[in-house]
Amino acid sequence: MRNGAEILKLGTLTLVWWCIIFGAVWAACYIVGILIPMALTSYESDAARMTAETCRALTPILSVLVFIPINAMFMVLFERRGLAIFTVRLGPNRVGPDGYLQTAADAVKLLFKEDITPRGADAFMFTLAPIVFFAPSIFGAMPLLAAVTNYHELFQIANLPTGIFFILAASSVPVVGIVMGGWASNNKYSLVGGLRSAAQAISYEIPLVLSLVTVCLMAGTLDVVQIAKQQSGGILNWNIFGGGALRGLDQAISLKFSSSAPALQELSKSSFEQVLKSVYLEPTAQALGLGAGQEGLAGIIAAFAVVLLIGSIWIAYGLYMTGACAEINRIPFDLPEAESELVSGYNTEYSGIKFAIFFLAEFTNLFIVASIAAVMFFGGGDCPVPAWLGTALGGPQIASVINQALTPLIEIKLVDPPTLFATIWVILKVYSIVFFAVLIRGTLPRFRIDQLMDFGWKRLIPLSLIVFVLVVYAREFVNVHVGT
Amino acid sequence: MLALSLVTRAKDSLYQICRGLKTVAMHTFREPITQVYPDKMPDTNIRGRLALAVNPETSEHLCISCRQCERVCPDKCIEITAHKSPETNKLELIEFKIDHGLCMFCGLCAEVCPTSCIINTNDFEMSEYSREALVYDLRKLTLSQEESRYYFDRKEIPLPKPKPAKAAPAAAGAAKPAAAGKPEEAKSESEAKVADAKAADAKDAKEVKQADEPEKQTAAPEEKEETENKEGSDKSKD
Amino acid sequence: MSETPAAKPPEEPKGLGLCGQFLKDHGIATTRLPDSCGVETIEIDGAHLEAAMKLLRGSSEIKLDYLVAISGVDSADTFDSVYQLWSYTNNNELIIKVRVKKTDVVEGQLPLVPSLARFWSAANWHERETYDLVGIRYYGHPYLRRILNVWDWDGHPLRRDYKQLVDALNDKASGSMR
Amino acid sequence: MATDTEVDLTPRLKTDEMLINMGPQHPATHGVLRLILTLDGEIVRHTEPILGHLHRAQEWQGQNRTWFQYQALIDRVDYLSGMFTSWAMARAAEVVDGCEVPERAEYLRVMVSEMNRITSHLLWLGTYLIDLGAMFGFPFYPFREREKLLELFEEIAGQRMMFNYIRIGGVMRNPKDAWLSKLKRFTEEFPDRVDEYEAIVTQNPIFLKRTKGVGILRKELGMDYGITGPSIRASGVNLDLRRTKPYSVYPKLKFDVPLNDRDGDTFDRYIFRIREMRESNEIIKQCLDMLPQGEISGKKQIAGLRVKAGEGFAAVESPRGTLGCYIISNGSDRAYRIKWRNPSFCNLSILPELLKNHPIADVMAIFGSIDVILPDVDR
Repeated sequence: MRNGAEILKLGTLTLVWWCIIFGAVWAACYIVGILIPMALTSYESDAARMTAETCRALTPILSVLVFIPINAMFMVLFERRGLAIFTVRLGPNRVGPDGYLQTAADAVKLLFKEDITPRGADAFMFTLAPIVFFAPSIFGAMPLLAAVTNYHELFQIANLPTGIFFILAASSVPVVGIVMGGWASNNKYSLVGGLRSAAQAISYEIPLVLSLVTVCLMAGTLDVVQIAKQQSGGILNWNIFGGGALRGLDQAISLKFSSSAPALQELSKSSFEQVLKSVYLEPTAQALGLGAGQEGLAGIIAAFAVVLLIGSIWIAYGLYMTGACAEINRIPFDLPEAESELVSGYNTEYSGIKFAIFFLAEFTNLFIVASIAAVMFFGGGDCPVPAWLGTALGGPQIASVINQALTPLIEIKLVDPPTLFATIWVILKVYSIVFFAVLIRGTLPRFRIDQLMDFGWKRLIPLSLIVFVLVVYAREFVNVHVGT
Repeated sequence: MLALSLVTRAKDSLYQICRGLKTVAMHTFREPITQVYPDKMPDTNIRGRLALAVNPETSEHLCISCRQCERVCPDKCIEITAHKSPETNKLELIEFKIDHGLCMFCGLCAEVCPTSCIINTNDFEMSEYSREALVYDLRKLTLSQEESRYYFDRKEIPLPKPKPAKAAPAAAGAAKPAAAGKPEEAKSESEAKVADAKAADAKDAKEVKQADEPEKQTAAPEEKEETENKEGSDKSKD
Repeated sequence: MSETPAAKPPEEPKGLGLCGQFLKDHGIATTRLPDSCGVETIEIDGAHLEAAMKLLRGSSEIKLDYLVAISGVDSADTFDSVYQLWSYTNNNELIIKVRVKKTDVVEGQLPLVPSLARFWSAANWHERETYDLVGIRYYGHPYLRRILNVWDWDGHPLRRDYKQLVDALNDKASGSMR
Repeated sequence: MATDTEVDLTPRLKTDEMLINMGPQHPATHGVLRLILTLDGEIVRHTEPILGHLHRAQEWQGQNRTWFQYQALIDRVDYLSGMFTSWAMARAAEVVDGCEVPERAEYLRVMVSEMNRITSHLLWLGTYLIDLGAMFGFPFYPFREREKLLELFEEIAGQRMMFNYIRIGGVMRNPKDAWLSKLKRFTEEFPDRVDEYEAIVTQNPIFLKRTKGVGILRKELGMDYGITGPSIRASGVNLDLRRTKPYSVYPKLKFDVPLNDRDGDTFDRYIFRIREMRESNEIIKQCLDMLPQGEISGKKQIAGLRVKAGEGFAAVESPRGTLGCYIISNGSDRAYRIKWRNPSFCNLSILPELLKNHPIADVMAIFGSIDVILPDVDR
């Protein structure tokens, strides 16, 4: 650990920036969503009630609008520092204390730069393109909000029953912005970049959607809040581990843990088997129409199905990440802005604030993609520690201590512990995924456009279909989330 | 069969990608190689800014106005003004200009200097707001005694022999204490250098002149001076 | 060590060298010049150049199939086009010179030398470069155009009589020592 | 990409070729090269390189500067391998002049040149991966090692790239013992670093896809165009001047010249450069062991340095190929004519052939793989 100091610095930086992001969003939400309505309740007029309602309704939008720019700023810094660590450098460490304000300064610089519209460009389209590119990421964030805040009442406004469908629809709009920008720039490189982006987004949308459909199929719902809820209860319940395929195991182990008294050992052993039997064997036997004597066969099939399910879902996750990387134009799929070929692709001609918006949207998209992965595969705001292990480690005591400490804050509704912990877990998960994306960015070269198409259509799409079919069959034999 | 080969290939590819990712990720635990430049000055050995050294022991100026550096400079960025002192019949340095905007830091001037007067310092921070400011004059070029000692030690240049005492009053140009005359006897090695160069110059002085013509046109009066200088330095050699 | 001292007083070499003999056998007359640092140097008439090159390149024993460089030289009274020939497979070396007398060059025109570019791709850019810098026109070249200087450059910079035009932009600024 | 089986749509659909100007200001042209590409869709049909944006009249300066002054300028011909340009001219001048070079100087020359070959290949490796799109992580690793070598150069020659170290008749300065031991340490750890690069790059499936079978250079074509260096060795032509026309002390050193047995593609050119780096490292090791004591210059380094009258051509094996210098001297202190035979210039001339019928995304993959350095092209 000769690099301990640097890693520590990155950790501190991350913590500080998280506090800044959270503080800002928190303050905005608290003031608009709780403080003002509370203050208004004393006036018993229609206007006051209306205002209070409007404030509440605006809270989710406001939170997203506050969150996205600050978060994007931090993500750029995070990526630069992360890459610096991988490449044995220091990274930006001059502006502000240890470079904390580097990207803030960059943002300010971009805002003050001259906003150039090249001659021959279609000025209207040229201006519209960044907006079209950026706006959908806000739409996409809306339904996720409820899922990642542990369905806090304030953020329920956009709780669509077809949440994931809406998110996917929103996330496929930005490509229109790219094509628009590429075409309006009146530059051959931009045009090629824009067209490439269109081709790429269309191709990689399919494996991306199919892998998410696989998850929805297991969950039996399109509602992201529902999907997040289903996975609560520790790491073994997450979709990435078969979406409840290990639930029986979980229950069985928890039984075993709960009965620590030696007298109950015998009982627990039998109940352990019983639970396993009831969760795995019986549904399988039922589905296959097997009789009482064929439990062994049913057990083998059930075990096989569980393994298959978990394997398939891991592949689906890989497909999702691949498709998502292509969707948001990150290495190794950054062909629309392939620097060595197309100078800078669709944003060659952009400068100043328009470029800043492109930049912002790129990182916001990365965040949204990562948070979709967190919600769909990694249990949303769920604590990864299973309840039985948590109990063994003294989790409830810690929780009560924290609750005790937070009581004054909870009373004035400043803190809602379920929401707080859910968001912390989501952020941790999302940034782990982002960190992995940074690692990929530091390693892989870029595809060529025809190879990219080949890879998308000839490899990923068939694979995602296979995974889909496998999951359809495997979930018949395993007691997944559905019906529990 | 096809499916199997596809699976194997996919597996191999994944393995190789993961190997690359692992190698990159393991770099996390290496010490960063960045040099934090303005906080910690690098210990360089570069041929940096040119400067004129003084004798580290007696602090007299080492330049003997022999114009070797001026002649050898590929960029013609050195300009020396000197005149022959009527009393001592020796060359006295009046002005020494180096345009660092033209200089390419090849170090040839430092190589040919018979008295190790002109040297490349380690300094590379010379940014200025105008090109004119990059033209360094004698005052700006001359190093202090301590700096000279530092560079003489560092570059392992043998110390020059001190000048006989009688030349000191002649050099007492009060405004420019550094602009002293040259030491009477250069070291034997540097003398050989001078002799060599002189011999070479004498042979094809005509040719050199021709090449220098455009530069000399502006400074026509200097032309005469140069021939004088040559005589002077020749005499001093004798 | 291929370093052999230069022939100090350029003594006249006796007889023909390996390549000169080979060319003579195939009916191409050459003149032997003083060796340049131990490498056989021959002069050849421009009219026979192409045939000689084809022979040297194609023959199995000599096989000078590596055209290292073509240089143009503005000599005292001739324009030389100098061909450095090596071999990829053996150690043969040859320098061929095509000399055009300055008195033969029509006033206001460039000296003419036949081009090799049509059957030897390596010659293409070298000839363009020589044309650009020394001003030897290689007739039969598919695309004889300036390569290093801009297309509207005046004169050929490596000629002895070339005068650099005064550049108004980079002329002496008052503060500079240039 | 189905160009051969294209359905004839011409009667109904008008298609046209598109001209694209790649460069001179383009992130991946390694300087200022301008390529006029005629594209049919994304397929390159015709390429015309426009050179000369970096023309600095090096040959003209050679005629108008003294030998001593010009030695300081020629590092700029190929700034990534300044030792080789110096060496080429020094050799040519020595051949013409007939002066002896002390053995210690020869060993030092070999040592610094092989170091320079490593730095040049390392820089190529980094920038090539940038060309292929690995923009952010990998390229820093070769540069890290290059930095170490540059520091050694700085210590021995006084500058990091414009060394002016190899002089006519010898070398400029004697290295200190500390320098030699630092170099020794570097040679010991360098193979591990190359293993690291290979772990990241060589078997990477995306890299393989981008490079295998792309830009195949046929042996005959390469010989027709006079291609040299690793590019032609990767196509199976045994042309390494260190072996075929041995100079300096190379005959005394043990090293392999890797040779391919088929027409090389972009990947082969990559792998040959990697191998060459390992070989260079071995050469440095041997030189460190064999370095004799003695003089370092056989000719006095004075301002009026002269070369005897005569003409001659000498070449060295630079990282990019045969770097030759043709000198005509009339015995004065400056050359009558200096002609540079630059490997980049000759290697670049094959680019239109290599690019033909490749998609535009391969332009940089191929252009990068022949390792051209623009100052060397334009001089």
